[in-house]
Amino acid sequence: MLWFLVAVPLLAGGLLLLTGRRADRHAAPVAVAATVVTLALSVVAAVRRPAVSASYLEGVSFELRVDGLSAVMVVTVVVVLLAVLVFAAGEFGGGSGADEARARFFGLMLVFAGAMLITVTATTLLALLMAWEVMGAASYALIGFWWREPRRASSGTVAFLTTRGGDLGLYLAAGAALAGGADGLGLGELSGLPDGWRDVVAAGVVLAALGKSAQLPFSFWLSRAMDGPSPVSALLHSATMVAAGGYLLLRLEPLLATTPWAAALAAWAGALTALLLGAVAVSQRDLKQLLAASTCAQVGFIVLAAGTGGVAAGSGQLVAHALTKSLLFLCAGAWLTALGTKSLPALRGVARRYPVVGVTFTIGGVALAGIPPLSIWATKDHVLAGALHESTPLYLVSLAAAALSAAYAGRAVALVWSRPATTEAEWEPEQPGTGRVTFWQRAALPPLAAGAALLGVLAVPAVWQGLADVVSPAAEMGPAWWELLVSGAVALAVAGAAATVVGRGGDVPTYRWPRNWLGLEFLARTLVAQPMRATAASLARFDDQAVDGGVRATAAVSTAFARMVDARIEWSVDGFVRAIGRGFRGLGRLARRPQTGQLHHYYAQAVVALAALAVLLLVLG
Amino acid sequence: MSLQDYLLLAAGLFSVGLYGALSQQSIVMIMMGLELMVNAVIVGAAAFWYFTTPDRPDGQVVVVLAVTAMAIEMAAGFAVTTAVFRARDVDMTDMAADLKD
Amino acid sequence: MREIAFWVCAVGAVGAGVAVFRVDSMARATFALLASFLFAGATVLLVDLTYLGVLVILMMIMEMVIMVVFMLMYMMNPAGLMPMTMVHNQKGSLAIAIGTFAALAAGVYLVDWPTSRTPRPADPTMQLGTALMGPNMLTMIVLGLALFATIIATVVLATSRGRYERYGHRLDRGRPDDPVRGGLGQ
Amino acid sequence: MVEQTAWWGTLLLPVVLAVLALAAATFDATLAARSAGGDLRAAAAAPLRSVAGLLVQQRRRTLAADTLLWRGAGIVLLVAAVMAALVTPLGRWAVGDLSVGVVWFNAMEIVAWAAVWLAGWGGNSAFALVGGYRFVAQGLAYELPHMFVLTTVAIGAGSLRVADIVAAQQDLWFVVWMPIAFVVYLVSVLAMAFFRPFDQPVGGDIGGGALAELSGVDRLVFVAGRWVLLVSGAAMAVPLFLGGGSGPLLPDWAWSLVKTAAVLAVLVWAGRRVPTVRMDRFTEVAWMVLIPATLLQALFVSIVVI
Repeated sequence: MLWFLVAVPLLAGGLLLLTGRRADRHAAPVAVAATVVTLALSVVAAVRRPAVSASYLEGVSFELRVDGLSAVMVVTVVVVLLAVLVFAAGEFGGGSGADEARARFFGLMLVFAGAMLITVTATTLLALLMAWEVMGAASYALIGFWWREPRRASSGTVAFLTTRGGDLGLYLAAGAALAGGADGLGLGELSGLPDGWRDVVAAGVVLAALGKSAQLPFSFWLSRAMDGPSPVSALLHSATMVAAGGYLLLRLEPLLATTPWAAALAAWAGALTALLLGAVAVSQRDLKQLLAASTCAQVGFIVLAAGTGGVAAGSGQLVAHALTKSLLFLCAGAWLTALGTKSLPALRGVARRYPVVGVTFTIGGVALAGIPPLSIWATKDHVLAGALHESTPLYLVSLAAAALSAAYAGRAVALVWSRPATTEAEWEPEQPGTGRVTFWQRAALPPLAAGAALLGVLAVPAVWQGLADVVSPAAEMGPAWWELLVSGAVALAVAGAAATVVGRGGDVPTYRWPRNWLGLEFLARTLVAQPMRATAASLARFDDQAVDGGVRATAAVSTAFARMVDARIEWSVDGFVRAIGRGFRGLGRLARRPQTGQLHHYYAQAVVALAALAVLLLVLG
Repeated sequence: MSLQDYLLLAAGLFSVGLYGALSQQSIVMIMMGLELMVNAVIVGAAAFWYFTTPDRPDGQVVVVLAVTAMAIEMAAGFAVTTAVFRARDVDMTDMAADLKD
Repeated sequence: MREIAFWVCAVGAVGAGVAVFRVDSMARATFALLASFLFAGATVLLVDLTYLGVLVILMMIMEMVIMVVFMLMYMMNPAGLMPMTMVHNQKGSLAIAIGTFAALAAGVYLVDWPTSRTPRPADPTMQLGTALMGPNMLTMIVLGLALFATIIATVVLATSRGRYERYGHRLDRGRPDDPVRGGLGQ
Repeated sequence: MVEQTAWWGTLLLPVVLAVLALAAATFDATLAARSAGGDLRAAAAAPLRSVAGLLVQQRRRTLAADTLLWRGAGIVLLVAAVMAALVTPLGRWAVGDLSVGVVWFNAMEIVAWAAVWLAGWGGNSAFALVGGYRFVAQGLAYELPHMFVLTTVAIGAGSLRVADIVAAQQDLWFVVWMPIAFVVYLVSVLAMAFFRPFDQPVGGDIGGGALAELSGVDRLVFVAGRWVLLVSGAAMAVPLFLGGGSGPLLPDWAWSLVKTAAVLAVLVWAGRRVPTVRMDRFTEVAWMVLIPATLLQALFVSIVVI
């Protein structure tokens, strides 16, 4: 059954990709139908908890299993996928979407989601690696979906290369696990490795997770990833891709627990990402960029939770964030298609024109801000409680990050409701807008909004305990009542302040450094890419001159030697060969003589030969 | 009437057939010679069955085999003859020496 | 009684076999061959193989009647109205044939042939049938397949009119264009 | 149940066959006379008169005839026709109850192929040779269905021995559950004896076909052979399909004779009623209709037997 769960999206996606443009007309219904089937399967899987395995190499097997954590993840992934695909069907179903390569789009989305499903159910590093790779490749293709525009194609490349850089960590971890003797490369075995190997594995895993989750210092790829279609952003940056890094850390929490420095590294990386990228988000002038930065920040909380041992807290945050963020991205995408812009100043007052989108966006924004009683307020406080239990500085940084998230969320919500301060003539649409939001685009939003809002029940301790029991056997520190109050109050206050500033027609002050995503991409280019290129160039020079010279010299010597052999030795050899040839030609002439073409000659020969054979048999016998 | 007698008969038939197959020019006549040889096989197989292994069916099966081989030989031979004749109007093996060299 | 019958058949078979290559008329040659087969079939009958003997007789008559048709089609002097020989390498053939016969005959009398004391089956036909439908089923299957392949191959080889001639170059003719129409109106 | 007759049976058999053949020929002539509106009494005597006439007629000679084969043809045909009846039981007596009686019967019929062709060939006459070829072509058409019919009967009885086949019909005649086989058998008997409507080999359109140049005693022997062949075929239908000599009141041999006469009468009558069938047309019918039909019949019988 688990095979079906992962096979349905993979096969349906593969089929759509293989069929190509001929399948465009039916791509959306097929994809949605496949997703519905997958959803049903995932619910069954979440209840029945199946496990499958197929042997791959001696001692290394491809194993999938649905346990508590993956049960939650599987359902979340498929739910978000369904919503996103329904939205995408609405976006591409209109007149403007008719000439898009829909089969390719939906095919890639399904393949991507299938890989994510394998990722969350994998119990061996082998299965994880395979899915991880497919996910990376699919994300590249999705971000660069409009590959005719060079910037979008290069965005795909940037995202791919950056995450690949992090992925190397996973290969490192796999190698170390193999060397350390993890039985069958099982994920559960990693925490029991001997000291040295375990450290390497932990370092690799943390590296891979940070890369995939766009944590510092890899965050910039998420900014470039915004060049993909909005549904892609909604899927990649909520329940999949970036969540995969957080999920990996949550899954390997025992490994982190036995490797304290890695846990601390993850916790601080998460907290700092949440803080700094929160600042980045506040400074953005583009709605999708704002949401992207906020994604980094929110996923930072998940990583922080993993670093502080809060598996339940992290997964709660993951689910809540997945619903919220996919909702927000879809709203942004709806406005982008309708108005042709995602620039925040241009979006002033847009919620009034599109009330359904506006209301759901508001619900998402309020949830994102961490305002009670919505979902992220509840989950984030569990994360914060873990941080406080770990160390006070960590808690303070996290609290500041939470305040910043309230600030950018409040700003965004206030902006879309505020009166348009400027006339429409002042801003240029990035692309021609359709001026309307289709039914299917709208249809995808309310369920997500409901989910984002209703998950606030996790604040009730009993409900929370239910989730915790499902995902993690270990008991965790819950937030004290005052912590809930403090964070709620901070969020309300900051968000209110931001909203007030915006509502008066102004905007929060922004700075260039955070607006450019802390210059991370520039740093990566100068510090990593350029030295790499320089090294490669010098190596190429070395190759040309030293290695190639040697080869060329060898060739010259060989040629000279061959010429000498040709002149002196070959002549005699040739004569010998020719003599053999003459001999065989003579034999051939002899052999041809019986071949007269006369049937009776053949018969006579056959009789004589048979008689000779008979005589031979008699003599021998 | 003994095994030797039968085998002598078979040898005679075989030799006559062999002479025909070797000496005749016409494809059809050659086939007659071949059939005589197969006929010798039939007689020989029947005799062996009767005189040496009557408890086993193998001798009879060989006879069936030989009869079938004869039928197939004749059908295939005539078909080839027809094809050759139609293609180049000859019926003598001497003139259909494509296998030369 | 059997002894006499055998020797009559044996002499008849070999004599008729020799006659095949001695007579001028193709019809006579064919029927001489048929006579040879009938005599040989009779010797098979003499060793209790009733079914096989009758089968050989039956098949050989059919074969020879068909053969004679081809003989007349392809021989330039079917009726033997003017004596002519169409032989080559006669001396060599004769030498090989006589040599073979000598060798075989020597073998026949020199080899110490085994004899059997086992009782003969009451019904050899039943023995053959059970063998062909049981342990030797493979033989039967192979024979059937070979015959089937022969049917197809010979028709393909011998016919000059394929389905394109019959049904047109696009195979779109409703009824085949045959020189002689069959009984089913096709 | 069926037993071998003593040596005199061998002498009796030709006599019985001859009487039946003569009766059939007389019946045929009577039918012809009636349809032509002629004198019935004269017609009834016609066969005997023509026998006498042929006996005294001088032989016609043709240029470069192959006399050996030509004369041989008639004799072979007559002998084979009588030999075919060797295994046919008359009531409880059969001249030779071979263990492979059905195959023997079949082999003897096949001799007709050679005989008719020889008759056509021997006279060195074009029309006669055409007639011989026609019969070979017709033989290719009727022989396979005929063989399948015989096979079907043998399957039904589980034996090739005619006595066993008769015994197997103790309860139910084969004609009841093998009707297709029976009809095909009768058709093939007509074709085998190149009797109307399958008389193209001796058709009037080629001046009498294989019979064209035959005269005198040779013609008498050949024609007699043809009639005896028809009688043999009809007689064999009785043990194969009609339960042999079984029947109430009358003795076995009488029942056999009655049934044979009835089959013979039906054949002769049917031959008069149906227009001549050209062998090229009959070939297609035989291969496309009769062979599949007999194969299905054989399949049905096999299933029933199993």
